[in-house]
Amino acid sequence: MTNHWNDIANSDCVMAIGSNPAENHPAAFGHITIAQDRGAKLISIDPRFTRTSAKADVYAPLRSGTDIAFINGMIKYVLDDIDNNPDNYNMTYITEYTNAPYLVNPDYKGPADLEGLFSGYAGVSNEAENSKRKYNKSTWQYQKDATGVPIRDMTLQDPNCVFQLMKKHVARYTPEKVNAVCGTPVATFLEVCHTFAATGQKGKSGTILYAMGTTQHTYGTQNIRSYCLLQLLLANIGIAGGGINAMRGESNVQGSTDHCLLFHILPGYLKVPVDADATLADYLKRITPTSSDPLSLNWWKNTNKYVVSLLKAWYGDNATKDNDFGLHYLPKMESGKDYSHISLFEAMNDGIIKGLMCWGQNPAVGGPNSNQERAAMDKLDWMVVTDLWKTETAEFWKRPDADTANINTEVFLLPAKNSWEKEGSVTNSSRWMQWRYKASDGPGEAEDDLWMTDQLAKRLMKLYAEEGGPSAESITKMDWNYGAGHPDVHAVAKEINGYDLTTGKLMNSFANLTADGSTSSGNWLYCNSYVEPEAEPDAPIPGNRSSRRSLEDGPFNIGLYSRWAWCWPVNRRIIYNRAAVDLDGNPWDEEHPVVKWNPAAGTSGAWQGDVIDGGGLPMNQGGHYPFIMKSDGHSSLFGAGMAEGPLPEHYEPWETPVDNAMSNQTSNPAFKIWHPNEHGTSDKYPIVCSTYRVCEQWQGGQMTRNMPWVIEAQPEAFVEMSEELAAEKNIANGEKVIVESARGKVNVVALVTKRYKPFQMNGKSVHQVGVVWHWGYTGLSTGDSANLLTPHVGDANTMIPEYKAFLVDVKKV
Amino acid sequence: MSLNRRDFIKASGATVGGALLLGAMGESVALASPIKPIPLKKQIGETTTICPYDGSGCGFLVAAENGKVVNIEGDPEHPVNRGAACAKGASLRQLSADNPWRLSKVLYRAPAGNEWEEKEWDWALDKIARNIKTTRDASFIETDGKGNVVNRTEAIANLGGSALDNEECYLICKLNRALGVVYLEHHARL
Amino acid sequence: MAEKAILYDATKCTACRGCQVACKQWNENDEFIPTIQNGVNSTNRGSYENPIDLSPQTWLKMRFTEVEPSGGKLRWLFTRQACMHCTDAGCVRVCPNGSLYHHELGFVAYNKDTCTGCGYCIDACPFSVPRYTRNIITGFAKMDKCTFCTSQGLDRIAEGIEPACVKTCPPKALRYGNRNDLVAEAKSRVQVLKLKGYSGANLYGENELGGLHVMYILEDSPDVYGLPVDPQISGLTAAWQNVVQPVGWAAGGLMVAVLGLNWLVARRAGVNKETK
Amino acid sequence: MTINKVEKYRKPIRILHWTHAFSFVILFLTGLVLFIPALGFLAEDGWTRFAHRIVAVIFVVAPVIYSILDPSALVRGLKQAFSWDKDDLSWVKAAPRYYFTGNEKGMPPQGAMNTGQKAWWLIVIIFGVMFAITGMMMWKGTASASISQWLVLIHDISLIVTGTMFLLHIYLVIFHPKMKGSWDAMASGKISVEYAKAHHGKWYNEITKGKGKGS
Repeated sequence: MTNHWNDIANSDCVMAIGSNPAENHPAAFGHITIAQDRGAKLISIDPRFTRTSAKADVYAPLRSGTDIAFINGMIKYVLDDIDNNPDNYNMTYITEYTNAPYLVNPDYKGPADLEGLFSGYAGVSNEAENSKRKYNKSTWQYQKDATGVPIRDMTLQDPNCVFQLMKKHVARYTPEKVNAVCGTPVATFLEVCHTFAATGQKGKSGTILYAMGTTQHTYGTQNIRSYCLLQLLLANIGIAGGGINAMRGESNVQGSTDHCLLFHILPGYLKVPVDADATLADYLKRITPTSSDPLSLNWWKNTNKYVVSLLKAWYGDNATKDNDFGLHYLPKMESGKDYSHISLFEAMNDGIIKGLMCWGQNPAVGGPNSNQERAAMDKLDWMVVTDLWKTETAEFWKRPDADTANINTEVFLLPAKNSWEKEGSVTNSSRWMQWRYKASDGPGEAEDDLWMTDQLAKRLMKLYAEEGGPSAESITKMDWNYGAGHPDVHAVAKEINGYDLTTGKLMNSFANLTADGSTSSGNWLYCNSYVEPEAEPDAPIPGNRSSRRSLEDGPFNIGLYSRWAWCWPVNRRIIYNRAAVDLDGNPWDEEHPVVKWNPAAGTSGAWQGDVIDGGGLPMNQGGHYPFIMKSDGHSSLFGAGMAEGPLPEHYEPWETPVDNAMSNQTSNPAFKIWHPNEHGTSDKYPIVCSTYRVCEQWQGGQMTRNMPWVIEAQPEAFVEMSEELAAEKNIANGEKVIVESARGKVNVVALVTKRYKPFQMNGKSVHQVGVVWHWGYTGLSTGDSANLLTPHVGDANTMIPEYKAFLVDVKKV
Repeated sequence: MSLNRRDFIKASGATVGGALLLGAMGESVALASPIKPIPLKKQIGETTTICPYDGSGCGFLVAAENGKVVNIEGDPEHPVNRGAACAKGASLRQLSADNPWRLSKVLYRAPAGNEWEEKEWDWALDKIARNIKTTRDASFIETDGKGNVVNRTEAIANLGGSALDNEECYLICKLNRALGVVYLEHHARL
Repeated sequence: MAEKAILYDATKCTACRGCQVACKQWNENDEFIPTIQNGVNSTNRGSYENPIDLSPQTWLKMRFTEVEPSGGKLRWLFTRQACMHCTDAGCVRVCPNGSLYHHELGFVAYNKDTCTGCGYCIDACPFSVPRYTRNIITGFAKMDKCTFCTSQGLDRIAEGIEPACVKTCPPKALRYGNRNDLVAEAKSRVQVLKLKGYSGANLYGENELGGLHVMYILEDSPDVYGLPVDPQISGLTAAWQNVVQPVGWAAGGLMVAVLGLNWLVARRAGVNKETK
Repeated sequence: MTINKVEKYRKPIRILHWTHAFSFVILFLTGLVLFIPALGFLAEDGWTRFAHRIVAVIFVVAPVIYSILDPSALVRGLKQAFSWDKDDLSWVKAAPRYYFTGNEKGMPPQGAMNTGQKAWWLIVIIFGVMFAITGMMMWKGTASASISQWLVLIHDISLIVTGTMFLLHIYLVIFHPKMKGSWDAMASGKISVEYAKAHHGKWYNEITKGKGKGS
């Protein structure tokens, strides 16, 4: 989230797309209700009429996987409206804060010219060979002056400027095309445009709330980018009540991501070393962005400080300048190789992976194409699962079709403690790090995962010290001292924050981290969270800012709650807040100012309000550009870093019942296809299917399917379908049906509802159904998981699997 | 605390009943027998916590007696939820140690085994550490084909965990990277 | 004391069912559900609405209704189904021993320990709320329904805390407070809704059955939500208290009087004892 | 003393009577606790309801068994209950004076049952059946709310009628000086010849005409 939960109440228009906050973030939905009480409009865009839609002022149906067409249509509406009513928009924001005026290489060509492709594609349209499914991005670069600074046309008139390129790009997305792609009625689409575009005015704010409905596509990252583009054109990033807000689905998916339990990054979003990084210098050179523009702060230029401080936290005194601070103790991944979830299970299936450790995750239900993922586990030598329950993953050898006697995997199922049976912190969607305490005992011999990790580390360190082994020092040289008995969670939290190694004091800010080995920080983003007691004496745990409980509304009374818990980075509650003010530092929205330059404060003026992004002076006084995490300081309407194109272009999902109405390029030209043979076609599987969750159950269900109260509320897996489809298939509400895809089939209850309607797309009618995916074969309530149906294909940039749009057929049992 | 509800009402009921027999026979409307207020038999809660479900980060209050959870409800001071709780949040008490389906013992499934066996922690942790070492050492790549020092193993994978605390995630990351694990993934990818 | 009430704003409710579960949590309706071979004895009937009905273990449940007038917009309406805490309460009228009674704050409180299990309240409720489980042979039974969180030892009201359902409601669709204040607040909310285009918006329960202590703000006629438009105490319910019992007393009393008179008269008249 | 007695009720019918009477008393009292609010506390925990059910079974089953064992008695009894003639009307007219003052003027001779007894017998049959039917339906508990309320109402009306008449019945046999003999009839089965002549003239004539002695 760029903003935070409470801030939604400040919004004038809330657009929920690819998300269903009333059902999946129900308690936080209260802030939307407050906004609505203030007169804000709620827009719900969803293939299915949800509980969020039931509360929305405007509901627009769209076929699963067509967000880009929809949003590009909205962007076209906004750009057309800017031509006619520029006063209704914040043109200063667009020209000064985004890369709209940047000139792009004149050789750049877009889908309007190249039938759905961008310039530089290695293959041809609908290329099948994975090695050719990628772009040479050289034509996507900016034109730069002699000093290396990008050239800008502040009038936005140059045909090669991003603004004009974007205009040309989206011109094809007329309301009629939107209808042809998305199935959204034209009038409804225009109502959405008109309602949300009204937030483009100075002083008005609109927020986009998204979740997995956005990301879990072969072009999920581009979906998000399309939202960003819209929000930047409406000047909604950085302001109160604005932003684009990813609503996280798990209590600590934000924190676990910040600490980077992901193959490609190290804690604090530092890119992992690869084989070619022979030295620390090589590594840093590769991963540190540069900028020649003196007005761009380019915050990531500090990468070296964060990397060295991380290595000091991990290897302590064993990390020295001479050994590149222990960089080579760490694994280096093969350049260009993907080690993400899908690849991981493919490698397991191929017998490469022999051992799996699984901490509270349940891929046997939650993984895509889970029949295959379950079968891959058969090939493991050993598996360790820590959980509260006997999950499907831990009992994969008991699954209905398992050949148990021939599965030679050793399985260790370790009983874990739940969140209030131990102490530690979690980070919510708002980036708030909040401390939790031990409140009760766990069952029997259950232990917390911190203890288990500590025990394993201690035993492994001992084994390697005694017996040696390849790169044994990677393990034995670790700085691992959290106490002899139960590890001290506060010691870990402090290590994450980091120390000034000269004084031994806790660091107060990542701004003071150094690259010379004199500071440590396990995660630079969390530096400032756990400080010396005298720096935060009033917190319930002095020094531990995540334990704070002050209910002061915060500066300007916009509900920042700056002294409630702690928020990364450096307690900044709304990121990119430099964009919330004009060039003089005055807020666009006087009613809800986030920050404000007060020339009278201090000796030469000072910022007031939220923790200012990057400090310095207002831009008119020579201050830097507002988007400090971007190397050029401007927010990107045009994103050359993307795999499938610098501007979002509509492609159909891998499996689609229709041709792409925008071009001949059917699907995303840049994502990897693992199993072409598992591709379902519309002659056999004519119905679009999506998977999702409901309020009463949770994720893979391992938690809630052992909880009688919620099982009672939502007892069985179901497939929702329209009355029209049910009539066609002669299916009665409440009866069991089979939903089948090219990968598998599920047996679930038919829930026939008015809330699904066949999509009417330019005369063609397409049915969509939806299956909840919470169920599996263990626990108190069992049933088929919808992920038996989902394919092993992922987003071209992040490899997030496609869970939301694929093809099925529905049959009576 | 140990005031028993039924005993209490039996005692008071007898008194009320006696009075009725003696004096109330002629009255046309029954005397109500309202329950006598007694102190709450469970605390609302004193330990704050954060909901383990979605990323809203709602606050809750856990009340426990002798280490046993008796009540969990929303933390009225928490700015995100102001005491509120959805169906899952409201059901948190069933996630406590009292839930008979919670795991309370280390379980082990031997190769080709049909059932779980209960084991001791020490035995399991030693065996897991040994398994990790065996697999790691057998698969470890110190230098790749081009002579680069890479120090990785592709034979061990690690999944999880968005359900864990930050400190746990951090240590799991630290340990795995020290082991040379590159197949390091979790829920955020899904 | 000022009467208290709950105000339920159906137009704000998202049917997350926090209230449905919080009610069970607080009131300890937490028997683990019996299982059939490790599966739960509860099925999806093609609706989000579960469990099927109120029960002694379920005092509050959400009702889901899909409404789509031809040519009009689809709406998904949510309603709370639980005791309405009537002022003129059928259950209180028929309860043989005052186990159901009006709390001094107006709502219908319940003393489960004194419940005889007769089930009269179940038949007398115009909203079909009370439920009991009954041993079919012995007839042993205890009724259950929402107690406004005033059950013995679990009395939130006495502690000055709002009922569990109200506290847990994320969009604050449930409010607890002085009934008069809530009525005023609800009326202004109804006006707001009318301005927003919900011409049928109305406050349900202000005057129904002498005034309910659970009032609903609805965007449409109550019957669309499955609520009785003009709930009434049935003639039979009224008759039990107002006719049958007095007639019974009268008949019995009259007979005793006549017999007493006969005894006196017969003695005075010196009616001979029958010779044997 | 015994010489001048005739047998009014045989042993089986006396057993039936007392079984039925005791069960009625218990049903009456256990039912009353729900009817009289002030007694309601006695019903707590449902023991009275349990007792009511057990005794209700006896109350219903006893006459059924009797009827099965001696169907002719059932026919005879029903015939008796529904045979009304002019004498009954005369009895009703004369009875108040008789019961208040002892003046026998206008009292017609009576059969095995006098008109009052016959009326009581009729009430017992009609409302006994009503009790049984409504009681069983309530026990089953599957009727809809409104039907169920009707059942309670009918059960209650039956209670009022039978309860009131039961008071009269008890009074007459225990307290009324003229009727003491009827106690003997049900207690020992025999009544004096004088009592028989005076109270059941028709019957006495019938039984003496045929066999000379009661059967």
